[in-house]
Order: sequence, then C-alpha cells, then structure tokens
Amino acid sequence: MVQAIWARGKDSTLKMKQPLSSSISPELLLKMYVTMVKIRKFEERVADLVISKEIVTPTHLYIGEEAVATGVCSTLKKQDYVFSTHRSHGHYLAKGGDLKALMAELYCKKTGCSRGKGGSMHVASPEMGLPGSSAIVGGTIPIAVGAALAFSMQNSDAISAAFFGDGAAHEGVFYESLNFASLKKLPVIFVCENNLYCTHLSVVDTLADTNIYKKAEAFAMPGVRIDGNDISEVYETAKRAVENARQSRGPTLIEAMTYRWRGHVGPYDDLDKGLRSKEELDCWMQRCPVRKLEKHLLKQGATSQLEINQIHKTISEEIEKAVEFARESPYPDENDLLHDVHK
Amino acid sequence: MVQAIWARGKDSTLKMKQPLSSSISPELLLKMYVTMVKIRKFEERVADLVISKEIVTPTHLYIGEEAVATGVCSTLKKQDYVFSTHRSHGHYLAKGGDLKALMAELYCKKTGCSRGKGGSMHVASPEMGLPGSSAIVGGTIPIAVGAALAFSMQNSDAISAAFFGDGAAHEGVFYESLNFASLKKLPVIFVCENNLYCTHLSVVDTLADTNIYKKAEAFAMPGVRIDGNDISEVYETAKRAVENARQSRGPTLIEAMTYRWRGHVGPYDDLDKGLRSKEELDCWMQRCPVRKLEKHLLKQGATSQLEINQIHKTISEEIEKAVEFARESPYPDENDLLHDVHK
Amino acid sequence: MQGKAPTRMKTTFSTMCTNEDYEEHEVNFMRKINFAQAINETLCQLIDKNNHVFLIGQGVTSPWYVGSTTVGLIQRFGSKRVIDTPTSENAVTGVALGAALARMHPILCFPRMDFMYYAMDQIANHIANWHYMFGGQLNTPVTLWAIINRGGEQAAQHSQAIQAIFTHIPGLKVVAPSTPYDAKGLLVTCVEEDNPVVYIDDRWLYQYEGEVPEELYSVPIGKGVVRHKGEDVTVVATSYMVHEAIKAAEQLEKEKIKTEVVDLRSLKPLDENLLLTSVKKTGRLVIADGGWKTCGITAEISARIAENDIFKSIKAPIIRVSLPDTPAPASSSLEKVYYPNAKKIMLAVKRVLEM
Amino acid sequence: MQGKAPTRMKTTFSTMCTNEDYEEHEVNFMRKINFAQAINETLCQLIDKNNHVFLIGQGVTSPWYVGSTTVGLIQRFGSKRVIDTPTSENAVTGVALGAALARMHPILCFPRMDFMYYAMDQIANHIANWHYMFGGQLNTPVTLWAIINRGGEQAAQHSQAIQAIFTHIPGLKVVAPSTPYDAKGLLVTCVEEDNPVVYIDDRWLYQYEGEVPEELYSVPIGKGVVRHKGEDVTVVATSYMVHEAIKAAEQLEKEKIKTEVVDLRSLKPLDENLLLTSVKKTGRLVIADGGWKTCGITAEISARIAENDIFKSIKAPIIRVSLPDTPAPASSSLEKVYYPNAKKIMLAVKRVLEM
Ligand SMILES: Cc1ncc(C[n+]2csc(CCOP(=O)(O)OP(=O)(O)O)c2C)c(N)n1
Ligand SMILES: Cc1ncc(C[n+]2csc(CCOP(=O)(O)OP(=O)(O)O)c2C)c(N)n1
Ligand SMILES: [Mg+2]
Ligand SMILES: [Mg+2]
Repeated sequence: MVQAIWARGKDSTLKMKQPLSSSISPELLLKMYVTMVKIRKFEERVADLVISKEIVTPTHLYIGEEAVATGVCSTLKKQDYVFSTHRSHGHYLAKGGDLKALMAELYCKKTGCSRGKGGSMHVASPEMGLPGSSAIVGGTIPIAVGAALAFSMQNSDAISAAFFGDGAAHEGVFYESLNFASLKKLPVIFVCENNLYCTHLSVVDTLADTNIYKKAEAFAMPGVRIDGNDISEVYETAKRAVENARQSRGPTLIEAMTYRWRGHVGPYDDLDKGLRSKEELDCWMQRCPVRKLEKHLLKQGATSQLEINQIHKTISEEIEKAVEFARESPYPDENDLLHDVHK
Repeated sequence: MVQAIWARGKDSTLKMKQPLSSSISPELLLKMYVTMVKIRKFEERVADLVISKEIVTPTHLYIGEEAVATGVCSTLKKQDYVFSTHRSHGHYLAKGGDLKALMAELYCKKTGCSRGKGGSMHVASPEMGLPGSSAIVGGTIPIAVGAALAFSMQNSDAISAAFFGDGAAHEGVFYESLNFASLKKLPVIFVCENNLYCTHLSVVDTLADTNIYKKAEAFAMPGVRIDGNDISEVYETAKRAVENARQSRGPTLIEAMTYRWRGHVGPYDDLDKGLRSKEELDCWMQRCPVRKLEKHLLKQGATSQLEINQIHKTISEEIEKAVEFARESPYPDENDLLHDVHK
Repeated sequence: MQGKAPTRMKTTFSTMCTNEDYEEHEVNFMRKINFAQAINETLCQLIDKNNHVFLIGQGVTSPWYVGSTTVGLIQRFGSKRVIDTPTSENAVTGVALGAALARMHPILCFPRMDFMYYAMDQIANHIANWHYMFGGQLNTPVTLWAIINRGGEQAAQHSQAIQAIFTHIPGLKVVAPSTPYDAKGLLVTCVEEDNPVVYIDDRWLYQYEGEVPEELYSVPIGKGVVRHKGEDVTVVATSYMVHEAIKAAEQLEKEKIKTEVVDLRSLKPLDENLLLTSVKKTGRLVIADGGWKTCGITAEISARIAENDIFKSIKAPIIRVSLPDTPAPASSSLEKVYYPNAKKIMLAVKRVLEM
Repeated sequence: MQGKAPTRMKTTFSTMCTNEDYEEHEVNFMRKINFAQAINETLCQLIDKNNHVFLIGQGVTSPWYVGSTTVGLIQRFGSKRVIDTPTSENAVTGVALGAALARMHPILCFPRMDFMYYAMDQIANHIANWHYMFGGQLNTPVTLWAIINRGGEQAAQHSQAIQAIFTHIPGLKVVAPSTPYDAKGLLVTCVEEDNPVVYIDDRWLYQYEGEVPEELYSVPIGKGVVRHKGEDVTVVATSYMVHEAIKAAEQLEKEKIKTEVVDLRSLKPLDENLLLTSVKKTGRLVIADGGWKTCGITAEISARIAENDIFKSIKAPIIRVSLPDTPAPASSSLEKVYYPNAKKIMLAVKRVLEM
C-alpha cells in the first residue's frame, strides 16, 4: 500500500528520505524539538496508562505525526484559533495547552481541561486558542472557517487553523468549507494530516484521487503537499500560508504526509490485525520526525547530547507530575451531570 | 454577471454563438426537435395555467434548457435510470414519461404520475426509467450513484444519470458522490445544468471556482464543459460518457452551460426583481436551443416549415388533451392521505 | 405561572402582553405590525445595535426567499453583516458555530426546516454539545432561525415542521412565538442568550398583526402565557396552532364551552407550571402542535401530565391534535385533511368533554 | 396481544420464543449464541441466500469497528457484496436508496448512531418520503442498521441513542430487538420488507446469549412480547433496557412485587394492543428506554396510554426511565449516573406502587 502512495505522491514535494535542512533559527528549531519530544513522551506514557487501564477514554495517539502540529502551531500566535480532531493531544500540546489539565482529562477528572466531560477526543484550551476538538470526522473544518469569518468581521488579524485527517476528505463538509472559505477569502488554513489511513482503510481504498492537496484547485485555492515528518518544511509552508491568511489573501490547503505508528485507536501497533505491513511501519519509523530534527540539531551543533538528555528528563518529570496530578484529582461529582447543558 | 461567466468559461468548449453543426442523423435530430418542442410548449402552457391559478404546486420551468435533457436522454435506453430535481418537467418528458400524467400531477390529481402526492417537484415514471426527482438540492446525486452500483452488481449494462443544477455543486454530497462513483468506477453520468443561477444568486456569488466541470479532476474523473444549448454537442458528449459508463470505464461529469428564461420559480421572467439584466436574458434568448436546431434542420433540408408547423400543432393538441385530462381527473380522495406511507 | 399570573388579560388575540416583565412597555402599545414585519424590524435593530450580531443563511438577501422578513437588510448593513450563502447547509452551520466561538452571535437562517437535515451533524453533534463537552467553558450563542414553510402543494420535502427533533436534543433551547409581540421579544432574547436557541417561525403566522413596541424588549424563554381564559378544558398549543386554538375557543364559547388556551411559546424549557396550573383547574387537556404525532411535542406534553401527581385529577384522556404520521402530500385535497386546524381542535375538545 | 397471547412463557430470559408465528422452530431451540453472533450469522445467511441483498457501510470489513458482527463476511462474499466505504455517510445512504430503487436490498451499516446525523437528509428527506411522494409506486427496501455504541468514556459524540428521531419521522419503521432470537428474526424481516426499516442494535446487548435456530425465520414487525409476567405493575422496555427491566423484575419479585415486563421489539409500528392489555391488568406503568426523555420513546408510550380510555383505570402517574436531557459525559463517574439501569427501574416501580 505504501508503494501506491509513493507512486501517487511523485508529483508532490515529498522528500522523505532526505535529512532535514533548514534555514529556521536554531533557537526556534530547538523550541520545536522540545514540543515534539513533549508530545512523543506524553503519548508514550498515555499508551502505558491505557494498557494498565488507568486511562479508559478512547485515545488516538499522535506518535509519528508530531512535526505537523508542532510546525503549524509554531507559526501561530496565542490569539489564533486551532481546531482539532479525535487525535487531539498533539494539537493541544503544540498550541500550548496545559499538560496537567490534558492528562487529567484523559483520566476524566474534574481538573481536566474539559472538566472530565470530554475525554480524549474533546479537549479545549480556550485561553491558549484551542476552542475545542470534535470526534466527528470533518466536524471542525467549517467551525474553523466560521472563526475566520468572525476574525475578518472584527478586523482582527487573528487567523484560524483546522487540523483534520485524510478521512475528512471523504466528507462533503470538507468541500463545502473549502468553497466557503475561498469564496469569502477568509483567514483560515486547512491542515490535512494524511497518515494514509482512515481507521482500517487505506487512502487508496477510499479516495478516487489520493492527492488531497489537489482538491484545493477546484476551489481556486492554493494546495500543497509536504513532508509532514520534516519540521522545517511544515513550518515554512505553514508560515507562508498563515502570512497569506493574515494579509487577507485567503486560505490555503496543506496536505502533510505523515504516519501514525500505533493503531487507529489505543496503544498497540495493531500489526496483528493485518491492515498494514511491518515493512511499512518500519519504513515510516525510520522517518521519525523527532529523530530527524534531533540529528539535524546535533549535526548543526545547535544542541548537545547532554542538553537533549536533559530535555528528555525534564519532560519526563513534567509528565510524571501530570500523572500524579491526574491520579489525585477528584472525579466529577454526580451533581455535575446535569450542569453545563446550557450556560 | 454574464460577462464574468464568459470570461471564466473561456477555457471551455463554449461556442454558443455559432450555428449548430452536426453529424447526427437528420432523423434523430428531428426526433429530438420534437421532444424539445414538446418540453417548450408544455412549459409555456404550464406558465399560463400557473398564472390562471389552475396549477398551484410550485413549478420551476425548464424553458431555455430543453437541449440538455433532450440530448442526454436521447442517448439512453428505457432501462437506464434518470434522476431529476425540482426542475423536473424536461427530464420527465425527455425520458419518455407520459405527458398526460405529468399534467395531471401538476394539477395534483389522482391520475398524476405521482398520484397527486408529489406535485411538480416530485415526478416519477418508473416504467420509463425515471424513479423519481427530489426537491432537495443535490438530493438525487448519490441516489443515481446507488442505482449505478446496483446495475454493476447485477452485471446489467444499464446506466444511471443524475441531473442537477449548479446549486448542487455547493452541497458536500455532490463531492462525496463523485468520489464514490469514481472510486468504484460505477456506470453513472453526472449532468450539471449550469444555468448560472441558484435561486437569486449568481454562480459567481456562490462558487469560488465556477468551473464546475473541473471538480471532476479532483476525483480522477473526466469532466467537460459544453454548450448546453447546442443539442448536437450535448448528444455527442453524453453519448461518449454513456458509452464509457456502459463499458465499465467509469463515470463522467458533464457541465452543460445553459440558462432559464423564466425566474427561479413560477411563470414570470422576474426581471423586475433586479437579479439579472434584460440584456443578459435577451442574449440567452438569442441562443434559444430550439430555434437553433430548427434553423439547422431547415437549412439542411431535414424538414420543412410545413412539417414544423404540423409538429407544433400536434404537440399543442396533445398538450390541450392533457389539460383536459388533468382538469377532469379527480383529486385524491381524503382517504388516500394515510395510504402509501409504507408499502 | 402561579405568583406570576397575568395581570391583564383579554380574550381577543392581538393584545397579549401579559407578563409583568414587559408591563413597562404598555404605553407604546399602539402600533400594529404583522409577524413578518416584527421579525424584519427586530433583525434590523439587533444587527444595528450589536456589533457582534450578524445574519447568515441561504436566501437572506433574496427579495422573496424568506417572505419579507429580511427585506432591506442587505441594503442597510451590506454583505459583511448579512451573508447570503451557497446551499451548503452543513458547512454554513459550522461556520455559524465557529463565529460564535469567536465572540460573535450569528442568526442562522434556514428558509425551510426541511433543509436542516443537511445541517444536522453541525446542529446536533456540534452546536448542541459544545458547551457541555468542554465542561461549560465555551459558549455557542447561535440563533437557529428555523422556518416552517408548508402548504401550497409543496409536498413532502418542502413542508416539514420538525420542532420535536430539536426539542429532543439536549443542549438546544427551542422557542416558538405565535404573536408579533413574541416574535420580536423572543428573537431579542435569543440574541441575549449565550446558548444556542432554535427559533421556530411558521410562515403561516406572517400575516397576523399585533401590537409591537418599536424599541427592543425581551420575552423570557421558558414562560408560556394564557391566551384565552376558560374553566372547562385546557388547550395547550404551540406556534401557529395557538391561533387555531383561539379560533376554536371563540367558536366553542358560543356553545358555552369555556376553553383555556395556553400558548407555550417555549418548547424547551417548557413552562410546566403554567401547564399544570391550567390543567389542574380544567381537568381536561387537548394538545395542539403542527408537527408529527409520534414522539412529537404533543407526546411530551401529554407525558408531562401523566408523570405528574395532577394526573389523578384528570377527568378524561388527553387528546393530541397534530399531523398524522404521514409525509406531507402535494394535493390541496389532501393538504386540507392533513393539517390540524381549529375544527380538529373543536372536535377534540368536545370529545374530552364527553369522556 | 389478546387472542395471540403467548402460549409458552418462562420467567428466565433466554427462552422467549413465545409467538405462535415461530412455534414451529421450537425443536431447534438448543443452540445458544450471543447477540453479536446472531447478527453475524443472519447477515451471512441473508447475503448468501439473496442475490439482491448486500451489506454496505463504513467499517463492515473491519475486524473491530462493529464488534464481531461482520467478521468473515468480506472473506466469504468479497467486496461486491460487502462494501466498505469512505466516511461519506450522506452519499453512502443515498447510494443505498438508489440501489434499492434498482431492485436491491442494501443493509446499510452505521457503526454509531451519532454518524447518522450526517446522513439525515438522505434518511429523512429521501428514504422516508420516497414511497409516499410518488404515490406508492416505488419501494425503498433499505435496512438502516443503526448501532448504539456508548459507555467507556466516549462522551457526547460517540454515545447517542436517537431512536426517537427515527420513530418521529413518517415513512420509517423502527425495530429494536433485545434478544439474539429477535436480533435474527427481525433482521430477516427487515430484508423481507419492501419498506425502509431502522434496525436498532445496542452493543451492550452483544454478549447476551440465547437460543437461536440455525435456519432463517422471521419475527413480525409491530409485535411486542411479554418477557416477565406480573400483575402489580407493567414495565414497558425497549432494546437493552429490556434486560435491565428483567433484572429489576427479578429483584422486585424477592420483595413480592410482581412486575410485568413488556418488550416492545418494534418502536414503530408499536404494539399498542399488548401495551394496553398489560396496563389494563396492572394499572401501573413504568417506561424504560435508553434514549433521551423529552419527545423520546418514553413520551410516546406515555401519551398512548393517556389518550386511551384505559387511562381512567390507571392508578398512578406514569414514570419514565430514560436518559436525562443531557449530552453524554465522558467521565465514568458521570456515566454511572447518566445511564438508566435496573436500579432506576426498581425505584420507579416502587414509586408508582406507592402513589
Ligand atoms: C462522521 C464520522 N464517521 C466515522 C467516524 C469513525 N471514525 C473515528 S476516527 C476515524 C478515522 C478518521 O480518519 P482520519 O480522518 O484519516 O484521521 P486519523 O484517525 O487517521 O488521524 C473514523 C472513521 C467518526 N468519528 N465520524
Ligand atoms: C437543500 C436545499 N437547500 C435549499 C433549497 C432551496 N432551493 C430550491 S431550488 C434552489 C436552487 C437550486 O439551484 P440549481 O441547483 O442551480 O438549480 P436551478 O434551479 O438553477 O435549476 C434552491 C436553493 C433546496 N431545495 N434544498
Ligand atoms: Mg488518517
Ligand atoms: Mg442553477
């Protein structure tokens, strides 16, 4: 299957096997590295906690896709809105959401970022510009467009970004949203995380043309396919798109090619389910976005192995504190059930 | 507004100002002429009957667009399915539906083609391969795809055609349907009647890219824009598309550029509503599909003015008989109300 | 209503400002306008007054699409505040939600309820759940202006009154004004709300005239009102059916049958107090709503009585006057029997009085 | 049920083949399989036996998506008869309708009811109306296999049980089996029908075992069944709630409270006879359904009693046990109180007995 995608992707800008090269400042790259490691380690810890049944809410892990959320969100300001999906943890952390509150939400505790009412698929950080995520495929795409409409009405220079998977390109609402956003030249960017699968189905089984970025053409909008595992490429592309949006030059569709290392949902790689091959997974693990950046930073002398070890240690500690926090937090009270239906 | 469309249509095959030229046999052309006149005269009669309030059900007249339904349906067999819209009369007559039953349906009489339960927007002729029309924009597009799926499962060589307006290109279900049909290579043709308006809105106000035929590309499907007022072009294009579908070579999207002479709904041209200009209407009336064919037939000596007069006369009589039939037919009985909810 | 009982009550229809809340406006009760004009004026004033309010939906710039309710708005406010849209109901609904999350208050127009099915995912999965799903942190103040447009042989896909579906879905409030006064007051309240509200508007109401103050005022959500006093039987009605109920009551009066007509005004939350007070008094109940019967509004109201202690003092079965469980037919001969009306209410009242 | 009263009745759950219609199969009543297996077997047999039957929907080839209900089907029948689809719910539903109009009978799988909102236009405007709208000339035999999949902290968009919405919409029949036997028999009947039927399937039922004949048989639509006999109070339940009702009844038995549990099996049409017969006998009614309360299934059943003459012989208010009007929360601490269960039914039964 992966072959099919490579073939179809030929005309795109994929350069997945090449080492990272970048004109981004070492400081920013390092900052993004920290975010990516945070996401990676957070998700790995979550996987353990799911296996040990401490976490019950269905978790869709972002492992392998870290560069997309990190690269895109690094081009955004706090005031900018990001809308997320069922695979939400990476977006939440990249947009600056509080790690403790996220972990507590996965425990469905009252201290969670959605007060225990949302679980993994419904996280929000209103203060950091993440007004929610939806478990419905394609669900947040028009919502992001609406936020962009509001910003344009308010003459704010804020912009809005919608993250969604390749599966969202099956849903009509995706096309309606592209049309509306382009028609009104709204400040929104569409970020498709094409990880080649929609649950058990490969993109080739579900899309007549798997070049998702090309759908933008049909709506007079620029569309570009990039290596989603290359933080530099993600950042640079998003930056241009965000700039265009801010300058009222309209929306952009970015298709970031990436891969989830784990199964659709849950902690395991699900290779035993026979839906993808070990070779395919291995091939993508070799293209690890975190390692790629790490190698680059070391090669450029922008960091040292010592510093990297320290980063990992600090993040691990932060995550453990979050686990403690989540464990010790109270569950929502029975009386909370009927609250929050209306304001 | 019409200018904008012309400009955007430059790259298409529009050749609206040219006289008809055709390699179609004179017999077939004459047959199609008869159908087009039938539709034209039927609709004109309906307009009168709406004005005199004999007909109450909301009627969306097909005047000006006759070549599209006629050209497409002339390439189809009885077994092939056609699905129609709120602007249904032309499709119904072109597919061979009984004229009397149609008129009776507009009177909402029990003898109507939908037993008085459907009205103008819901006509059907199951025996002639028109299993219904929908008043919901875009509504029948996936249904046509489903019929095509059935035909392919049955190893039948029947095909299915969906008629729809430019407004349907706003609806997500259109894109979902293109994707599904192309993915499964189903024997269906998509016929978009682009009459430049969706109720009160011009295509330029609603579509970021008004080249509807180009949407096909995004689904690895051929898409073509044609002069919908040129019967020969419609017929030839549809014929190729139908042939492809029958040979299991997959679906085609045809965008037929055309124009409705009357307002969105009802008998009047609605120029007073200020939504379109008299010049625009005049310009399109000069491109009358019926006159264009008539001129060609006369020029080629395929018919005579005498024969044409006779055709008109016969059709007028047929229509008057249908009016009589409709008038004399009984209304559905009160007891019919609760019937037909289930089989 | 108990302590909040109407202080002024007339049996005619056009003057029904009876709630203390807006007593203060009585001085202005001179000008009569019709229901459609009331909506038009309110939209105009709300958009004018509030920077964060805008109108969006298919048809809002059309001279005929939504009756006369949006006439003049595009000319006055321009295409930034009055946004006509492609027929992309689902996306446009999501757009409204997104705008609400960015501190706007969209009034989202659906020219027909039938088209709302396309938008159901955004309405039910997103708008209705958003506040709850994130633990009350985010507000989604969207007014879903849902128009019922039926009759005239439009048939099954252009005639639906699916208020029960929205009333069923938690997270949505649902209002259904029956008078020009309430049309204005409830629309104002919708925009004052931080919650999504489905504002149900029946085009059969558009020609009804009534006194409407020029300035903005609000009518509370969740408060019904008695439109016609009586002791023999209660008719609870919604939206357009309120008028049919009043017609029935006036007719029945001639036959010495005293009917109390309760206009619910809000379907969710529902003014249970008012309902129970009236039914307690009369002991007999007929419910009239323009939607389908099964699992409809009439079912809910009936169940509210049946689950209450008051139930023991009910003297006759509770009759529901609604649409039969049938799609809308085209033919006027069938429309005539399909739609509930004053006559059917009268028959129902007589039946409950006989039982 | 009257003349058609069950000829054989057990108080335990697994043997409830009580309808004369399928008496003949009793000899086979040996093999026990669970609910999910019953669906899987039935799908397999139906596709195998009928050229015009096929399965379509997102997830039908997945090893986990719809539990084990579709396991092995793709291997056996291939991708022409078992069609997995893009997440294009609305188009795929239209596709099913189109296929039905071309003489096929699609079984259209929705792995969660929540996703059906996307398809609502095709379901409500098209599938439900098609037969009526064309005067009965065209049939639309689509089985809408609607799966309820909730619990496990999945929250508001992955937990919904919206059977009331489909029951509200004319043109749709709605069935909701509670036993493996009925899961099979009703699925067979769906495919024998020339009408669209919503087949509601709750994943909380999947592990329940019961006797299921190997061969195909049908269970009639519109016929309920008594699952537990009793004279003191009637509990009418649907789908999964039947099991909770039986648990409650068994518990209550120990306290000498004799509960009659009626399993409706069909929500539309509804077995009013059976309902009335039982309520006439007991004079007390509790209704248990897994959907929301307002305008829900429980409202309709209550209203059916309230509008009937039988109403006069009712001794206590009718209590509804259902979901509160609240979206589904994630936290298990809230799920515990959110979902109705045997305990809530018991409390309700005791309340109606006290009143
Ligand atoms: C409307 C809808 N249909 C189906 C699902 C079930 N579902 C949950 S996640 C998912 C896969 C989505 O794939 P994609 O968009 O590519 O995101 P990924 O999981 O690959 O990140 C599906 C089909 C859903 N959540 N919503
Ligand atoms: C879902 C939906 N939204 C809105 C409408 C109202 N409506 C009826 S016809 C129509 C115009 C459709 O335009 P188009 O598809 O171009 O067809 P035309 O009338 O031009 O033939 C609209 C918007 C509808 N019927 N269905
Ligand atoms: Mg994916
Ligand atoms: Mg058009």
